[in-house]
Amino acid sequence: MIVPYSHILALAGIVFLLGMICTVTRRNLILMLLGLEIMLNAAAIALVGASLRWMAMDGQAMALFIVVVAAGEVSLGLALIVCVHRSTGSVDPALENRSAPENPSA
Amino acid sequence: MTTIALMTDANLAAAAVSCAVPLLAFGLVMVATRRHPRLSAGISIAAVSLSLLGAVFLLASNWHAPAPQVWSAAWLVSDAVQIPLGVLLDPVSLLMMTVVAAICLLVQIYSLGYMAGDPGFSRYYAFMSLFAWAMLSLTLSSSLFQLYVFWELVGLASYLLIGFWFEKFSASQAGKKAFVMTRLGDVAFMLGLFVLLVGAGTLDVTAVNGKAAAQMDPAALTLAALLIFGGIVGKSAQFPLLTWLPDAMEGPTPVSALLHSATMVAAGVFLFARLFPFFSQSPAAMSVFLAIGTVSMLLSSTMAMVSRDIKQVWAYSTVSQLGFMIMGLAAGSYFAGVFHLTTHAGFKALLFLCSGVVIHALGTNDMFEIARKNGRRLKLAMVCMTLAAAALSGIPPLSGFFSKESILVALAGLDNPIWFAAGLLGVFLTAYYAFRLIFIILFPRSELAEPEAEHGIGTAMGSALVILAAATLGLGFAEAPLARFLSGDPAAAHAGPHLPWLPYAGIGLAAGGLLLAWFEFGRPAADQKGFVERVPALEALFANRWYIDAFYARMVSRLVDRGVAWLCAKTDQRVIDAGLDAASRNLIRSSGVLSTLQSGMIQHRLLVLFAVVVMLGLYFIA
Amino acid sequence: MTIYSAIFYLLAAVIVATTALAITRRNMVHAVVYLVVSFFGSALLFYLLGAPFLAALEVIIYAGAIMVLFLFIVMMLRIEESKRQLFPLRQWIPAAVICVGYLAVLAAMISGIEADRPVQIAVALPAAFSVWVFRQGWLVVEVASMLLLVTLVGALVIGRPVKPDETADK
Amino acid sequence: MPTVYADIPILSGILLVCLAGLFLILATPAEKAARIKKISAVSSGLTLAAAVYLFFAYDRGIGGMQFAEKIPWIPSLGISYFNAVDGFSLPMLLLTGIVFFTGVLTMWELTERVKEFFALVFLLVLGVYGLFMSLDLFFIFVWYDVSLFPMYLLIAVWGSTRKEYGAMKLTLYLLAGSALILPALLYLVFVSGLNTFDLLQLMAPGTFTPAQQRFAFLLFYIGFGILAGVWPLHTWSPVGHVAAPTAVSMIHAGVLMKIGAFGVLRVGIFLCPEGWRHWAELMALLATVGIVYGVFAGLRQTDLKYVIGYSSVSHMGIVGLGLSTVTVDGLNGAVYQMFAHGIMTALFFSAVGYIYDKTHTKAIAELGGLSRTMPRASAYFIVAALTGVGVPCLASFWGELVVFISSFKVYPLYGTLAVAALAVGALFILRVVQKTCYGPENEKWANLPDVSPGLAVPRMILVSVIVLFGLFPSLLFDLIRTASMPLMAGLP
Repeated sequence: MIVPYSHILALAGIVFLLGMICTVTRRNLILMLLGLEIMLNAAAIALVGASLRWMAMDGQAMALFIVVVAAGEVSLGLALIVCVHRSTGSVDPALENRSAPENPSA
Repeated sequence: MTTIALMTDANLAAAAVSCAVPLLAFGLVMVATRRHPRLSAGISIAAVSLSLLGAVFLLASNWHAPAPQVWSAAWLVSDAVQIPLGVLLDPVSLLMMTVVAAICLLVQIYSLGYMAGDPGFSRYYAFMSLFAWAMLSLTLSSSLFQLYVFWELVGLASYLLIGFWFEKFSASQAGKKAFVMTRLGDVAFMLGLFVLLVGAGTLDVTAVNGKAAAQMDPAALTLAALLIFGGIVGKSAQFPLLTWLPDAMEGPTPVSALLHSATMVAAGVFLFARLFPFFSQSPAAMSVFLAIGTVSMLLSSTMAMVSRDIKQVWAYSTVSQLGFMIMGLAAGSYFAGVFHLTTHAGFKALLFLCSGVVIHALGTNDMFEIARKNGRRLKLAMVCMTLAAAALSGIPPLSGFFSKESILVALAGLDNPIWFAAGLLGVFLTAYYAFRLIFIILFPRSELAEPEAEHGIGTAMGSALVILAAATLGLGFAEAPLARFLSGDPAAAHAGPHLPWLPYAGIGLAAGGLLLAWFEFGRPAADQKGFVERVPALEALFANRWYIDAFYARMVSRLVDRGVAWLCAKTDQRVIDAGLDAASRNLIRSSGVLSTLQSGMIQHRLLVLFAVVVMLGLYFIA
Repeated sequence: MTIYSAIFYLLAAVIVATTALAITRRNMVHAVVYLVVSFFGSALLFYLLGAPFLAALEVIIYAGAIMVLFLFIVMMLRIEESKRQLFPLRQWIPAAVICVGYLAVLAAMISGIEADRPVQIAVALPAAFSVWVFRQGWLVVEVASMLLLVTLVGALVIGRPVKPDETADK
Repeated sequence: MPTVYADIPILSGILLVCLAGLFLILATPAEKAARIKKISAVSSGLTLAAAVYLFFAYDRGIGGMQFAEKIPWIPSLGISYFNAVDGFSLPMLLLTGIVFFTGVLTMWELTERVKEFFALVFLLVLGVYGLFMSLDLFFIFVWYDVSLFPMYLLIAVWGSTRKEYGAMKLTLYLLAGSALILPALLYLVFVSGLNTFDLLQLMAPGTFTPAQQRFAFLLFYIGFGILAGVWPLHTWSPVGHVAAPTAVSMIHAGVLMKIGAFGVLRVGIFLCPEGWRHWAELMALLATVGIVYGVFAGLRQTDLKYVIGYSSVSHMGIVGLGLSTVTVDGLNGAVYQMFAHGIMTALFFSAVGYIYDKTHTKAIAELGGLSRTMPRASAYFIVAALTGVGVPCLASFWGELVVFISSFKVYPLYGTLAVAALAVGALFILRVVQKTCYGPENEKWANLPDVSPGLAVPRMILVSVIVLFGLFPSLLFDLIRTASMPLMAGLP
């Protein structure tokens, strides 16, 4: 007897929302990636909860793979950010705010 | 069926051959013999001689068979529209055909001398053949569409011949003017044919002259008659489309002779005669024709009174004589109109050919200049010209007298005396301006008479003059037989009230005109200044052709060029094209607005992505 | 309300609070540290929800490896703090609109499922879980390992030192 | 209407010859320009010969679709390769053959990128031939687009006077047209429920409701009408004519514009007779405006090719007027006029193209006195001008006359206006003739050569065709009638 599944889902939803806000509003590539992680984590919470709710292990397995994908994604993403920072000196997602734009104004 | 008829029927065969041979000559000259001028002339003259032979044969064999003979075959069959190609042999077409072939032959022979050495000699003969073909076929056409086809071809041939010396701006201008002005009339003609076709259901000449038209709605009939008359106005240079004809003298003089006597302008009057029964079913239209003929006759006579250009005087006189013919026809005398057309063809061709001799010899068109260069030494030409001028004025016993008199009789028969009075005035004016020209040349005032250069008239030119002069002398006496041939009744020549004094009135007025001309130009003490020229305003009015030309020029430039055409061209550029260009520019700009969505900013894309996901969620929940 | 549910709400509060704090920090080091706390909370939550293996993984990989990697990069790049507005208005307003829609969807989903029945306590023992994963999802495991390999290669290629002539090309 | 299948696939043969010519040209090295020209001349001559053969071998007594070939292609969608000719398409095939052959000969002196030029021309003509003979809606659309796209390159690369602008404008307009045609085609195919693109099956009476026909016909009329230069969608055509090189102008004005009118006839009228009847009044109005407008706008032009471009707008208006009468006569006249106008403009452009090649100007004011320096070139120009003016016994007179008569019966006002435009038309064309060909000899052009006998061949062919069909119009009318009478008789 823990809590209704809906509460777990609500928690996951709110965390996902926070991650989403972070991703779309923070003008910093690293923080965007962070937001992405938050969202993935929220998905993992929802899956684990569902796994318990229906007493099946598929949800946990899915969460396991989310962790795997998150690890890979973060390592690649950070590598790209480093690369971008190296060539432009900025981690702003907007092109025009970078110091050496390759394509001025779309 | 028709091919069999062609083989068996001598009349049809003769008619077909007469018509087709000049076309063959045209094609042959254009394609094969352009480099051989003499050969070209030979082909052309041979062809037209053959046509004349055929015409004479037909005339002789049908002299006593006035019942019309018709053959026709399909030229074009669409569905409701069917255009036959046929031959209609009746007195008027036979007479006209003979006249046309004869004048064409004479003019072509004459041209041998006149055009000798011209760089376009072959082309000239080719066009002459084209002209002969078109005009001969026109006279024999059995349906009005066919007639229209050749009518247009006559216009084409005269366009080519008037503009024959195309290096001269005025020549090409005159050719264009002739074509466009007659085209204007032809538009009316074509519409008239359409109205007739819709109303009567047929355009066969005999049917239109017969019952078909009688069943038409009278209003439609009058409309059709007026519109078709529009074509006649254009072709025969009647008021208000009369100004192209005086300009048309820019062509070689033999062309003018052909144009003014038997072909181009005669086609109009021929059409009137051809459709005479049809026209006479609409009295309203006939009275309009009468008025137009009268106005044209008087206007052009006044113009001729002040012109200094010898060819121009004869050109005006042509307009005036055509007006006279139309008056005669519109007054109801079929014979009078056709008879005057025939005699006029003879003496007008003679006048032009004589003028051609003079112009060719002295190199000028100005009558005072000709007088100064001793134009009167060209004896044969001057004798013939005086003879023809007398015929033109209606001096007995020359041909013009008889035909004019029969028209006057017809006019006298009308209720309203004003037409008769106008006719008499016309007779007076004609005699005046014709002899003004003759006297000016015969009695030069200038002391600067230059030594006369020797100019022999070649036999080619001379023989044509002599033959035509003979015709001028003799044709008048053929009145009775012609009347019998044309209308089957010798008395038709005088279809009007019997007025014994009438010939004397005509002669008297002609003599009066002649005397006035003598008084002002001929007698030794005269200062060669006409009574019109003493009133500068009047002279200016006449010399400028009553400003009709100026009016047209202004209309064309103001209304057409700078008006409608300007409007259309500008609409095209500024409205339609610019509108579409602007639309595409705006499209590009608005796509620029949309393209800000594609800023390359990843967060914007994510926003859109999330928005879409959320909307999908809302959609599936709702 | 059992003790388990009390723990759940406590953990939930911690997770939401620290996450919210994390995403609003100007200093990225702070943000990362707050997120580490949030992930620890998540790990405990997993444990509560009967996934001890995932809880361990969450601590080791998420809180440990990933966040340390973040920290490492943040420190390496030495990005100065942005002086600008934390949430630019142009992005914030549409984001807010989307949030409203999102919350509506969320509320509908929560009320839609059979919400009243609380979840039971159960545990997926690591051994049993692993056996299950390798039985049922061996192919996915292989794909995941392949993915990690590709990621490794990709990271190596991206991170390789740039030669001077290549920069000239750019 | 009976459909007679062919023993020997002559129609496919024409397409194959075009294709073979195309590949032969592509396989020939670009340096061997003379060989490329010979290949082009021979293959285009072969297609012309085939078209002439078809013209005379077509059994006018039977009528209907003949020389048909049908091979199912995508049976599940009802698409088949279906070619046949009838009284409407045969004149068009003949026209294409003549203009194609003469166009190739006209470009004999081309030196710039010969290989690409002829290859593109072959591709263009392949589409045109295909469209005229195809009876499958899918193929009609495909051929339509095949014929459009080489146009852009031909004008943009080999053209003159604002060529990129002209090419782009033309392409955009025509693609806009095809964007209207495709939905209309698909709409009809789907609402029919027959699952076929076969025109003959779809045209069976009762397949479509009147409302559907009205809708689809309007789209077809606008879509194909753009190509036919229907006012006010005509502005691409003068610009395109001016920009295009000679042979392309010839094919463009001579054949491509006919595709538009032919499309309205073959697709619009065949499939949607009710729509045709419903929109006829509008068609007549637009056509009359086009006729009158074309001559007046032409009066103000200073560029030789613009003049011809506007005269084309006017003459194509006559075609439109003929189609709008909904009578056999109107159809006959319109198809005849399509043929005659095609030959006439081809001659026009070949004469103007020669003049432009030698004098390097198309400005009317700068020309003059050409009859003295190049009598042959100006003779061709004058013949074309006279044909355009509508002189009898030259081909286009008959088409005009029949259209005028039929339109006068149905729409007296429009008929009158169209006839009246003739006079202005004469004025504007003859004015151009006067200013370019007549007048004193111009020293600037005194040393320019006249058309050489070799280059005279294509022009002489065109002149003789004009005269032949001018003297014997029934050659063509008898043929067209075999198609138009059953079509009108089949109307409800």
